[in-house]
Amino acid sequence: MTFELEAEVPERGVELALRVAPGETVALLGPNGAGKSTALAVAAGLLRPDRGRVALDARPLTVTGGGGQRASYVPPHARRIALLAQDPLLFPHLDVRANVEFAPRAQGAGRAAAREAAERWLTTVGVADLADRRPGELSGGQAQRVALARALAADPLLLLLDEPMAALDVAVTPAVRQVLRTVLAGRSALLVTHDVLDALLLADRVVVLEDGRVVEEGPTSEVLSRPRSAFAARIAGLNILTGTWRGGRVHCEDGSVVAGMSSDPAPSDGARAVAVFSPGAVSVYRDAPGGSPRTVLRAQVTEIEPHGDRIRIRTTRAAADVTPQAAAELDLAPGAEVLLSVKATEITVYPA
Amino acid sequence: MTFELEAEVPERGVELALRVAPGETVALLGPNGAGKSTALAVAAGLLRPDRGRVALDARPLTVTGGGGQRASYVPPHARRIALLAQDPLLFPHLDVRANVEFAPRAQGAGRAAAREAAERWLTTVGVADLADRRPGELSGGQAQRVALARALAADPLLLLLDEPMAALDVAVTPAVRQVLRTVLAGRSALLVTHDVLDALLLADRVVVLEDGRVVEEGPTSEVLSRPRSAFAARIAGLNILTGTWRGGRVHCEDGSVVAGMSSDPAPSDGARAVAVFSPGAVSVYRDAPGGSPRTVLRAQVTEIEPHGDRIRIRTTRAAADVTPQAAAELDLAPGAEVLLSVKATEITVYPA
Amino acid sequence: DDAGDGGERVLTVYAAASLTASFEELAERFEAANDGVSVELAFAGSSDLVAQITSGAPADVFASADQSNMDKLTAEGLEGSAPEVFATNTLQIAVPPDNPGEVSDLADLSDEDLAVVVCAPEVPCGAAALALAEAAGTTLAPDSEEQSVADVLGKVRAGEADAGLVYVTDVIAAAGDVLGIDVPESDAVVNDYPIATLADSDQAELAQAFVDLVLGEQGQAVLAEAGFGTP
Amino acid sequence: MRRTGSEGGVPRWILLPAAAGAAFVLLPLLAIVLQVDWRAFPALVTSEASRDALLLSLRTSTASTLLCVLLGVPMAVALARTRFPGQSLLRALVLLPLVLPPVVGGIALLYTFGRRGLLGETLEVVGLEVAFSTAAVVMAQTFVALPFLVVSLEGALRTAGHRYEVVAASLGARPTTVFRRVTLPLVLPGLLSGSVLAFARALGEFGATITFAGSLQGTTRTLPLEIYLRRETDADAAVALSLVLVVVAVVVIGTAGQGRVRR
Amino acid sequence: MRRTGSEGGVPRWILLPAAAGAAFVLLPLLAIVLQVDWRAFPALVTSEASRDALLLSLRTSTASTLLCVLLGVPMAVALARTRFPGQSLLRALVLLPLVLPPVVGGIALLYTFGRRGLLGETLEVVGLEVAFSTAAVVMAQTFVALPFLVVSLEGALRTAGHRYEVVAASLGARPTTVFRRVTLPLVLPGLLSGSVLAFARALGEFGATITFAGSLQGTTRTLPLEIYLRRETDADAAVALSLVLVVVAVVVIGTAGQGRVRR
Ligand SMILES: Nc1ncnc2c1ncn2[C@@H]1O[C@H](COP(=O)(O)OP(=O)(O)OP(=O)(O)O)[C@@H](O)[C@H]1O
Ligand SMILES: Nc1ncnc2c1ncn2[C@@H]1O[C@H](COP(=O)(O)OP(=O)(O)OP(=O)(O)O)[C@@H](O)[C@H]1O
Ligand SMILES: [Mg+2]
Ligand SMILES: [Mg+2]
Repeated sequence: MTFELEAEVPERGVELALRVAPGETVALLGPNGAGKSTALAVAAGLLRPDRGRVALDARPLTVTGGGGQRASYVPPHARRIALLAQDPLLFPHLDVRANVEFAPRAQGAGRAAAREAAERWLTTVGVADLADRRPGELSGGQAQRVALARALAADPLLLLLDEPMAALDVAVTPAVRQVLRTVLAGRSALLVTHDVLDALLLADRVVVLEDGRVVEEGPTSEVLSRPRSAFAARIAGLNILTGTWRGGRVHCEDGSVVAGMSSDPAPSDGARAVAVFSPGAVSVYRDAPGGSPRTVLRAQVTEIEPHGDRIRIRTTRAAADVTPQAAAELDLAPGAEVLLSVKATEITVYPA
Repeated sequence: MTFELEAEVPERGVELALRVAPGETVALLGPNGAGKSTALAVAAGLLRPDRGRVALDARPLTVTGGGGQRASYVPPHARRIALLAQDPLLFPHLDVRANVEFAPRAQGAGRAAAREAAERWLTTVGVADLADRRPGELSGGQAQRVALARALAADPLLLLLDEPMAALDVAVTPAVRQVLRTVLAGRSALLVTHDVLDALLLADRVVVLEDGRVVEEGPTSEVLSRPRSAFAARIAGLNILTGTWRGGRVHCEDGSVVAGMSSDPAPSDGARAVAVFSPGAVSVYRDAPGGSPRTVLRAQVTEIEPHGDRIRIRTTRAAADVTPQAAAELDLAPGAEVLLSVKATEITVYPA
Repeated sequence: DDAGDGGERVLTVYAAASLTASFEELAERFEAANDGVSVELAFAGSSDLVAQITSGAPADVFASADQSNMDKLTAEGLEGSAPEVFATNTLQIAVPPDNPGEVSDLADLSDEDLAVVVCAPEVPCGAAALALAEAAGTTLAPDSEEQSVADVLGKVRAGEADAGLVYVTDVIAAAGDVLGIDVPESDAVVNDYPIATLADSDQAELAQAFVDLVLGEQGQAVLAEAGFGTP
Repeated sequence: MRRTGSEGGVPRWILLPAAAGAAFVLLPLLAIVLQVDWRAFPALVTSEASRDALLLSLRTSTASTLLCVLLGVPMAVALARTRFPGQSLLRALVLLPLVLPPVVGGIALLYTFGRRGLLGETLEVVGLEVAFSTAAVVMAQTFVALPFLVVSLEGALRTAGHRYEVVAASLGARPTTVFRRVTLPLVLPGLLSGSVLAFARALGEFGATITFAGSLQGTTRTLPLEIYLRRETDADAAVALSLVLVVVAVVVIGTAGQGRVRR
Repeated sequence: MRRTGSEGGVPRWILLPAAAGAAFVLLPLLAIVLQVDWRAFPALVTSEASRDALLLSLRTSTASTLLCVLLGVPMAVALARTRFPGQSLLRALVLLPLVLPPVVGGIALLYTFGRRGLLGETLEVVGLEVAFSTAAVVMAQTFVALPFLVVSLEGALRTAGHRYEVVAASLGARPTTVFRRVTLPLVLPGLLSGSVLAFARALGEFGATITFAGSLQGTTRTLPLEIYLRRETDADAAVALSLVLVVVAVVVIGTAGQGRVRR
């Protein structure tokens, strides 16, 4: 069951292609407005792209005409693709149980079977006790859980999940994530998330969107450990600098030069390259440091926040994790000018 | 400007009292359905409690009758309390700019001043380029940012924020958090969040709700380092065991006994006590360990997830952080039976 | 009455709807004969008109299609002059031009298989129809008892009904859309049209002049042309 | 626990024109009630003619409301949920019976379904003769009442939007299931008030009925026709009968209103 | 880019009853058009009486639609957004003119505002005599049309809910501001279709007008009265005039429909 999607929606500045292999879960990452929900809407058949093709195995679902192709369009209900949208949109006239029963009933299941499925999914997401409530009487997180149960009960070939856990509390998130892991195991799925943990735990592959384009894709661990795009680096908690590979160094646009360990294969001379390093590898100074030659970046502090037992200093160039003592000694505050230095051995460089 | 709230809403199982000191930001934490949004609705005057009192300084806002009090009710618009609800609810008939201008205009600001304020807040939350869009043409995260800008533009005495950053992407979250820090600095605010970082960075004090009751409150750092409630421990990423303090140990309900360093003041004998320890202090075994006497807990693995450069093992009793190697050697999977051991020196015990 | 501007005097005449064509012509003649006078005509069913006049409608003259409605007015004491009958009307059988029911006399109207429409007994033309049937010694078998003559005529005109009982004037006004069949007994049932000035009129003289026109030679000629009989 | 947005949400001054409007409607009703001759009332209302007329009115209005629902719901859905060229012209045309003087509507029906009408012969061949029958009353009432249902339901459909329908489709529900389980329940208030409007319009219908169906006691003479007829001889009787109509209407509208509030 | 939920969302079979309903309304209209004597048409339609009637109809219908909006919007808001004892009774009563045969409505108005009516003397003292004036036409039309606006607007208000109004209040907007900037714009489609209904009902109003206002050319004889009158003598003329009414209505409804779609 291979899912393929190619779509251009100029109105939303979206132009992308995706592929989900049989049984694979693909995480869609990207900043707000990158086009993630748009991609799901096209997949579900709720939005017709200006140009594009959506297919599940050999079965074409959306084909816009032109280029010798016959235009075709399978309506949403016949796609066997279920969508959990960003907005729960529970049917206001049905109680919680009937909401979850909706998909099985619509697909022809008997009353008892549908009820049994609803019971099961509601228990799974931890809201079985709310089965008799109206959607208007649920809290935000409860509504999201019911919506999740409703989508899961549809038992589709392809499952589309748009931020399924955004409103869940910390106490239930791990359990729901575990549930999703089981559910997604045997199933093809596209998962939109802003949480790196979801990507790590649930996705086999990630696709990073920016401004409606795919800027990076690959196996989850690879993308998150060796990000090529700024957003992937950000979500992986890594620093990334891009530039031109010349004379064994990365020359950034702003003139700074970064020395690092080039990966295998090394970038070719004059080609675009990215330098990736973790915030833990960055030292922060108020005055230029002496000692062994290092990469030194001039930057301005933008945010300071706790990060486990350390302090994360975000700057205009890169983030640095320092001990609370160091932070106190440096007397850092947003706006402060700092120098960031990174040992070359801590920086990996690879082709962009 | 002290804000006080006491409310009983039996229909939702809520009965709580809150206080926000002048200029203070209080974080409301708690599981889904705990009553956080309900508390905000009562504060904003959108919900009348069955019994209760809401007051801003000496000015009563909601007073239900009885007990010698004269019933009174100040309508929402006259409270100078702005609410950013969980659902963005942007006015669909107004464009983004007009949505943000709404509050200033409603409060009598001139056209130019309102436009200027809208421009400013939209820039602050990073969506100035969307000013001419209709709400229907925004992505989920964009809509939430606009709703935040709209609430901030109301310039209230008390600001109520219900999960203001749930749908934001990782790239913009730190910046918005920074903005909120500035905005909340001089202002009283109640902030509902599921993110411990928000509580740590933005709140002076946290109040933890469970099942409609306040189960814990206090200065942020204190609650998060010495949680007494399961939820606070969970959100702080700490393990917590509750039991009875007897003979210098905590006796849990299930029969296990926890030895730890008692805090000052120590719990009195026979009183309820909590034992708190970090996941990093927990060792995991498949067979009973030998060596110095330790607290040993029998548990079942429920979830396994990466946590920085370690692996977090969640079990039925406590979470443990182990190295990837250790996890591989132990061959852990959900459902596995394990023994958790914690050195007494790593456990802090204090009265519940 | 202030309906007219520029010093024009306005005479308001309330007349039964069946008088529309005749009175419009008479009004024109009256205006031509009386400089600076304009005649406002209000047409409706006689009972509507009486109800309005009783409720204070600003009328100067009232011409009714039957005696009973004029009686309602005099009962209230609203008449200015004594009512006088200015025209009469008799019934005729109206059939579609091709006469599909092959109707030839009143007896045919008791045929259950024919679609026959008459006025309801409550309205004047219905009462007349009933009286006519009695005089002819038959019982009508109507498929519908209509509210007004116009309703009867409409059904015949559309071919929905095979025959209907209407006034002679209506058949003439329908100008070929329906065929009129004389009923010998109709002379026994004559409907009188009375006219009177009204007590509330503030131009009794002008009102009386109009009544005189209707009762006079010119009026009678115009009415006769429309098929009305002379009293 | 009470929500606000009730008293809290409505500007006070709005109650002034609202009261004026209510008074404008209620005073004439009061005036009528004051006018009724209560001694004669029982006899009047229970006369055979009155009872026949009332029963006929109730039967035909119910039938035509049903017809309106059967035809009007699909029409409203088609207008609100599909797009095709000439749609706004079609909408305008379909709403025309709203403005057509009912008598003209009756004439139009005669020209169409009458014996010599457009379809008259066709109908006659099939053995259907609607002239002067109760069926004709129902047709006349449906003709004038249909647009009421269509307009109010189309408005409700547009206000409700189709987000929930989209969700239902993405859960695998076929259009028919979506229609039955989502669209209809969601616009139930609109459907109810539309049906009330249609029923009311059918109940009060006069001009088209008399023109198209005629007026025969027990077959085609509905209550409004009876009232008009009575009025010729006895205005007070007409007023008394009107009061009956009013009471029936209050019951119907009140019941529907209850249903709406319960939701 | 096109959304679906248009063709995709509507069950196919629904188009069948929709088409049947459309045909049921359109065929009679067609029959009427076929019946018009086109040679006589221009003369008929441009006669002084016709022009007077058309202009009077347009003027009075516009005025009464305005009155309906002024009185009806507050009434709908009060019914939909406040709760008070006796509310559903009041709703039922306010909607009564819907079912009252228009002539009875006219009688009721006479009993109220006529010279001998409830308020007649009071009005006379103030120097106002409304019966049988153009003002009476407007009042009669308002009386019958008001409930249409109220019903459809109340439905729209309920469907729209008051979540946005709550948000607006929490942003510091006073009820009046909320009403003007949020409530009204949100229910604009409902208000529009309600106004169209009211205008249409006013335009076609006959019974109440002839009873309460009389039928005086240029002052109270609106187009439906003119049509009715013509029908007595010349049915074809009545049909031709009806066509004029139909065209006016198509233009009005079409324009309002445009406005709704644009939103
Ligand atoms: N109905 C619409 N009409 C026009 N433009 C739209 C519409 N919905 C979204 N957009 C725009 O299209 C772009 C992609 O939106 P989309 O909803 O796919 O983003 P997203 O990646 O899901 O973002 P988020 O993380 O905020 O949910 C955005 O710039 C958005 O403003
Ligand atoms: N309109 C309502 N009517 C009845 N009960 C309600 C209503 N809204 C919420 N509840 C119930 O009241 C309780 C408190 O809900 P509330 O929305 O305050 O929770 P919350 O703490 O905001 O949760 P979340 O984190 O999921 O947003 C929940 O059990 C919820 O189901
Ligand atoms: Mg999205
Ligand atoms: Mg909430």
